Amino acid sequence: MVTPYDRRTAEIVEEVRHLGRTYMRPMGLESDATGLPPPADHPLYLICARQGGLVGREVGEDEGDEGLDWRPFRSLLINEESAYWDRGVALSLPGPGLGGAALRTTATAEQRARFLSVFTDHDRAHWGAMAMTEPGAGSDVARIQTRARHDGGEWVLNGSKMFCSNGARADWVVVWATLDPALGRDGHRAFLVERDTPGFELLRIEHKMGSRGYETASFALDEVRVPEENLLGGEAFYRSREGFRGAMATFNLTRPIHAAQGVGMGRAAHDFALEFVHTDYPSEGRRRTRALEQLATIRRQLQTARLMCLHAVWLASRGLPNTLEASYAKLYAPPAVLRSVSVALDILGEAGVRNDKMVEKLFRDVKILDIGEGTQQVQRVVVARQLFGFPRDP
Amino acid sequence: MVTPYDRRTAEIVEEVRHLGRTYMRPMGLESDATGLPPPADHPLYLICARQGGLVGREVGEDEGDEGLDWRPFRSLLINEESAYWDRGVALSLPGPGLGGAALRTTATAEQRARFLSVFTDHDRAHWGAMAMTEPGAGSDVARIQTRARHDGGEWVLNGSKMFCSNGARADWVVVWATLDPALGRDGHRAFLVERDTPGFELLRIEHKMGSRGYETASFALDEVRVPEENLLGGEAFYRSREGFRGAMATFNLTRPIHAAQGVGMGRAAHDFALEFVHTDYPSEGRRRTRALEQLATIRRQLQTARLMCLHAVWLASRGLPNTLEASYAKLYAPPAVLRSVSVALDILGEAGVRNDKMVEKLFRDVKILDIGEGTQQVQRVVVARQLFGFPRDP
Amino acid sequence: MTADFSLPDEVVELRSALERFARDRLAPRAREAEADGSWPEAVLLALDRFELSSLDLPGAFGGVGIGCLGKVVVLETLAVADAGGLPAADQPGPTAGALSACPEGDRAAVVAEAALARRAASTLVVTATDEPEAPAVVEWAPSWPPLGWVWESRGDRLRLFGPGPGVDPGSPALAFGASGTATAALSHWPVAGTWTLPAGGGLAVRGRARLWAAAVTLGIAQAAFDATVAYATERVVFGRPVAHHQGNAFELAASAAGLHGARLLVYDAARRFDAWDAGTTEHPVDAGFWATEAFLETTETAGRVTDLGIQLLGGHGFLVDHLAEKRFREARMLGLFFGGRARAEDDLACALVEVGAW
Amino acid sequence: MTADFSLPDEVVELRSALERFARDRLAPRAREAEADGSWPEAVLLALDRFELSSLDLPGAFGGVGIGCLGKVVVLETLAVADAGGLPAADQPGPTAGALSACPEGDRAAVVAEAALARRAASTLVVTATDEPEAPAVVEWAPSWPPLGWVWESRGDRLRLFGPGPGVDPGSPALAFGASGTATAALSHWPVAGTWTLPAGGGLAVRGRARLWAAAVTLGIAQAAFDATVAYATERVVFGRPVAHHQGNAFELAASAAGLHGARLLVYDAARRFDAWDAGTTEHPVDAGFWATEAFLETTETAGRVTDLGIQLLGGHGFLVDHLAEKRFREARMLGLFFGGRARAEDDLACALVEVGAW
Repeated sequence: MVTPYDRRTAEIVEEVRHLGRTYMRPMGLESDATGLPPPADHPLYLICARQGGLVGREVGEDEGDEGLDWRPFRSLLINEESAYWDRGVALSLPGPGLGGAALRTTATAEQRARFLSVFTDHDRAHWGAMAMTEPGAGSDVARIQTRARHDGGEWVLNGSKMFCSNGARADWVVVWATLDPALGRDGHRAFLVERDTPGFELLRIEHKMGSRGYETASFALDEVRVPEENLLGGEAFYRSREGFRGAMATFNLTRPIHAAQGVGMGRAAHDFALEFVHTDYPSEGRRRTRALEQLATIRRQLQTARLMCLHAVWLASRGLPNTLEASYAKLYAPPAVLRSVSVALDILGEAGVRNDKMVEKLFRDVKILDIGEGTQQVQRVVVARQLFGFPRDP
Repeated sequence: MVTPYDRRTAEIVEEVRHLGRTYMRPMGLESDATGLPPPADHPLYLICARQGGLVGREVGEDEGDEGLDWRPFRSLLINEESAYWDRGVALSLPGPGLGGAALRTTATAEQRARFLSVFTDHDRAHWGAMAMTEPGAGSDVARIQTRARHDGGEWVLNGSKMFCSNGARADWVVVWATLDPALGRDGHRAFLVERDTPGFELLRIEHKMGSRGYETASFALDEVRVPEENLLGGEAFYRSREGFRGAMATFNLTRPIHAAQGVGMGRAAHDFALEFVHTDYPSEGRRRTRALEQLATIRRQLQTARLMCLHAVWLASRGLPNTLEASYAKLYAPPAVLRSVSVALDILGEAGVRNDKMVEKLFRDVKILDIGEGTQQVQRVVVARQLFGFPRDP
Repeated sequence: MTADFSLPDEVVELRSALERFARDRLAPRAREAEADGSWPEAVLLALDRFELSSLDLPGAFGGVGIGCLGKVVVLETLAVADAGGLPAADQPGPTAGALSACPEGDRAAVVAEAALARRAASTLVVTATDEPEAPAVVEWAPSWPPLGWVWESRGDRLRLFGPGPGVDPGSPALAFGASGTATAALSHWPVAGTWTLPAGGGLAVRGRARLWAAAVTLGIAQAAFDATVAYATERVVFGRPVAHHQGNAFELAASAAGLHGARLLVYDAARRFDAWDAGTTEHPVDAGFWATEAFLETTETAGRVTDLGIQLLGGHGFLVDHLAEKRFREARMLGLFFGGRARAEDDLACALVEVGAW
Repeated sequence: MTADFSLPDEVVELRSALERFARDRLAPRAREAEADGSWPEAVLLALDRFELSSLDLPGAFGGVGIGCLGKVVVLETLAVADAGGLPAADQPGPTAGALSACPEGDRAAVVAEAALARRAASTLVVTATDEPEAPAVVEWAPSWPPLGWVWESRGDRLRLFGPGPGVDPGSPALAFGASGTATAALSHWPVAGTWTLPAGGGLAVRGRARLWAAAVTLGIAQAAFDATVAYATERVVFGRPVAHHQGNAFELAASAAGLHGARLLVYDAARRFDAWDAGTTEHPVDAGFWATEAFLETTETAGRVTDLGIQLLGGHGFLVDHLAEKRFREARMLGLFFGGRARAEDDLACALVEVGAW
């Protein structure tokens, strides 16, 4: 087989595999049973806090690292491998999370330094979070209703947010609000809201079909006052379309990562099903042949998805545009992975209904991938716009 | 097995089977090789002329026949069975064809009597035809551009028509034209144009991928003058929405029939593939098991399509609305049949490429079913309108 | 195959009554029942009054003989509201075919009685003819009533295990929480009888069980479709209702057609069983074959419909606030029952040549 | 699997040159060539100058050694314009893998020469290990150059029939009219040699042939997609371009993604063969396995894309006035080559356990 990665990348994946087997898989099972994410002082979280991430700083999270070419690949592969063990737990790992992505693309250097400083604490795990989606919106992010008004040198936020990952345990949450819904995207602003800010109220942790290893929080914002300097990027940023486009461009990296998490989950289902064939199937016969053919189809679809992810990241690593390819990956992977996991259940047959057989859990975990970071429907629109000028909503 | 039909219906199907095996299959193969439809004086056509149709008048083509309940079923089953032997040849059989359907729903009793009288000639085959589609339109029938203007007690037609089945050998063609494109459907009128009317010029017989057993003609209409009384139904008919709706309602019978032709073709592919398994496959082994499983899937999809057709006709036979069910059948059947024929090719493997193995021809014949009488896309729109108020083109 | 698609009046009446019952009594408590691990006693008593369990049993077993078609319609109607407790509550349910196939002389009163009186559950395990002997384990069974009898179907051999020494608590299952969950090691169960059925009789036994699963799946998928349409015509994104974006409308339309087709196939198979029971046909392979086809078609279609049910709800579809995720799980789980899709496909491949003309 | 998706400069240059050639010289005569039963001699001479046939052959056979990836890109590029004559013109083409696998001592000069000089065509027939001996018939072969050699691959056994006593005129085939059509009864052919390849060597031979078919299919599907988009953005129905109805746009977008994925899989398999040829990997199963996967993925995707290519043209798509119907036939026919999809799936099932890690 062609050696796909440099030695250090392979080591990193191996390290994730170790942590995944030791911690993440059991944590995920526990969360699935209790419906609660692991406690904030879980040993794995402390390991992450101590070494600055699941596999340490050398992955290249900080800018200026050497080995630039491998950083996006490493990020992709870490995501794939940790989702193999438990995607929910992987999403729950300490760090700035999606809020960090917003800081990187939107905030000033000063803001970044200030808000990320909390993650230098090596004794306790910390989280950041992002709140974009609202009960009434979803894919249609242009329609957010949470209002921001300027009042006495402060910003005042009112509204509600849903689907905020790790929101309840986060030190701060990046909240998107609008100056005026009539302005559309031009009216959008991102604010950093610190925990315990008065009026910023946790409504509840959602009960989900799967992916229970991380908190999905809902918030109400009732006259939440944040200082002027918590408007990310400052007002000038939003006047430049350039800046906003940069913010949107993060999707071109997060979409393949999201898709790669699916590949990891699909691989896990494949491996369980193959193991089941080895242990529980007769050593020959029609049922075995059929199962092996089905596994070959699973492999094909997962491999296709994986190449799409790697290719999108490869383009980005060369500074080439990858909007189309990122959407291809996000369009193709989640449904292909769901099909694969579903077929893995068929291979288990009646044993597949039992949650001690793991594929059952993967089936419940995986469906959300086709929704987060833009549904396949949204991706199709993106592709159609890029390829043949499909009009903005006609 | 549940006896599905009355005795006479079973006899009729048996008669079609005999004619299909004796005449239609060989005629279809000949046409496929030469690219030309069978000659207008083919013995089978003379049989049809003599007995007033493939299986005689008692099928219930004339109104007032006894056994009302079975007539639509018989029509459906005759279509399925004759398409089993060759759909192209079945479409080429003498008679008023789609033009007859237009006469039934649109014309006055006097017009019907006058224009159908030609089919009482038992010595020679005659055809009627309908011309709706235009080079620039297709599914979008509202956009027809052929103009009709009233001039000195006559109608004058100008424009062009495509995809007119049996058009070149027809005694007359029902031509749809518009008084003014700006009027949309309200401007549409149907005219009966007799062959050899000056200015009514055959442009060509199209060369098609398959279904070559019948002519697909293109016409130009250049100052074609037709007498006043050839406006089907008279002007009063078009002023009543009721009348026009009646005309549209024919689709609720022709759509299931179209779908049933697909079922017949799919059955033929299934039977060839099964026969091939019997004659050419080893008597056991993985390949045989796989082929039998594939055949079971083909059966399932064809049977589902068939039940949809029968159900739509059953509703109509009771006078119940069936727009939705007719569209279900037309939406589901053609793609399912194409998949089935394609899988039948897989079962033949390399032998499938050869046209002496028949499935090759069926594969080329069948694709048109998803286009005629409204594509699956058009059917989806019909269903969406009926079920949840999908708006007329937004 | 029939050209008469009407339902008998008695079935239409029963359906109407059950629709009301299901809407008012079953649907509102679906989540509660899932958490409780059972349907409330009052619901079970009401279902007894509807004679749920005996609808499709021959008179010899105390059945009321409304037949397979009626039973299928009833299961579908209940599943629209809540399918969660059906595997437990409907006894002998899926094994009615095994009970009927069991030769008369061997019909131990205890079997019939236990199966009918809701004192013991029964289930059916399926093995293919080229597999080794019966599986050692019942992977999943409802936990109420306690599992008393296990039928095993393999080719045309029918075997009955029981009365069982009890079950083990099962691990939580993908769905049907309201039926509880249990597992059983068959090695400790006595064999009550072994019979060789007439050719095709085995497929009929399996087909009848699969038809049970298909009918329940159909109701779940219909409920998912209706809820999706209701949500998607109400909720506006990008300036119009979700359902009025053509890309979504096309998927919904295809789902509607697929559901319609699956229903026709399920009803058709049920009519074949009824014709067979009535003695008007004598080809058992036929009913079992088409019931197995109906199982495959329905579970496949339901997978697509319930998936779309989550997809068009977006993130909300992933939350237990809606029933979309419950239906998605249930539809998937039913496709794993009675040997799953693999053994269904295997049965079809083996029987294909024997099935009658089109 | 590689994390470097770039194409070597020489491949990019070759592709550019071939794009011009294919557009100007091949595409305009596609229908003419189909009717004639061959590509014009001038086209064949030009392809010789491009060294089409020897691109992926080792030097020992007079190959220029640009490798499998380069060959795949070249086939794809030509097929965009017209694939019709490729099965005939590209000799030894799909059997390059068999030629390379044939042990050195046994490489009869005549085989190599005949295969390379366009004086005789060769083809590959595939049988599964649980089937009886070699098929008696080559169901289809191009009729020019005359079929001289037939390789048979079965598990890890490789056998060569030839030189052949001539072929029979074949019945017209589903597609590839420009390659002519012929059939041959193998029973009259001498066996030139039989070899047992190292474990996995047989799958590599078959995979290389399937990769040839996948590359051609890819070009056809890409051409179909491009033509569909061009037509569907131009033509207006119901008030807007066909492609701007969201239902159609969604299908086109999914097709684009599917094509992209298929291409990545094809190129990846080609890179595996090149790495194997270069001696940087020593696991032959791997390249053959993924080439077979690429064949299945590509033919499946192309079926969908070329079908849509007709569908969005409506009735026009069914006429020979457009190339849509030709591409639809070609894509389908390629999936029947080299044992078809069934034997490809069989190979994968047999090899699955031996393939390396993800």
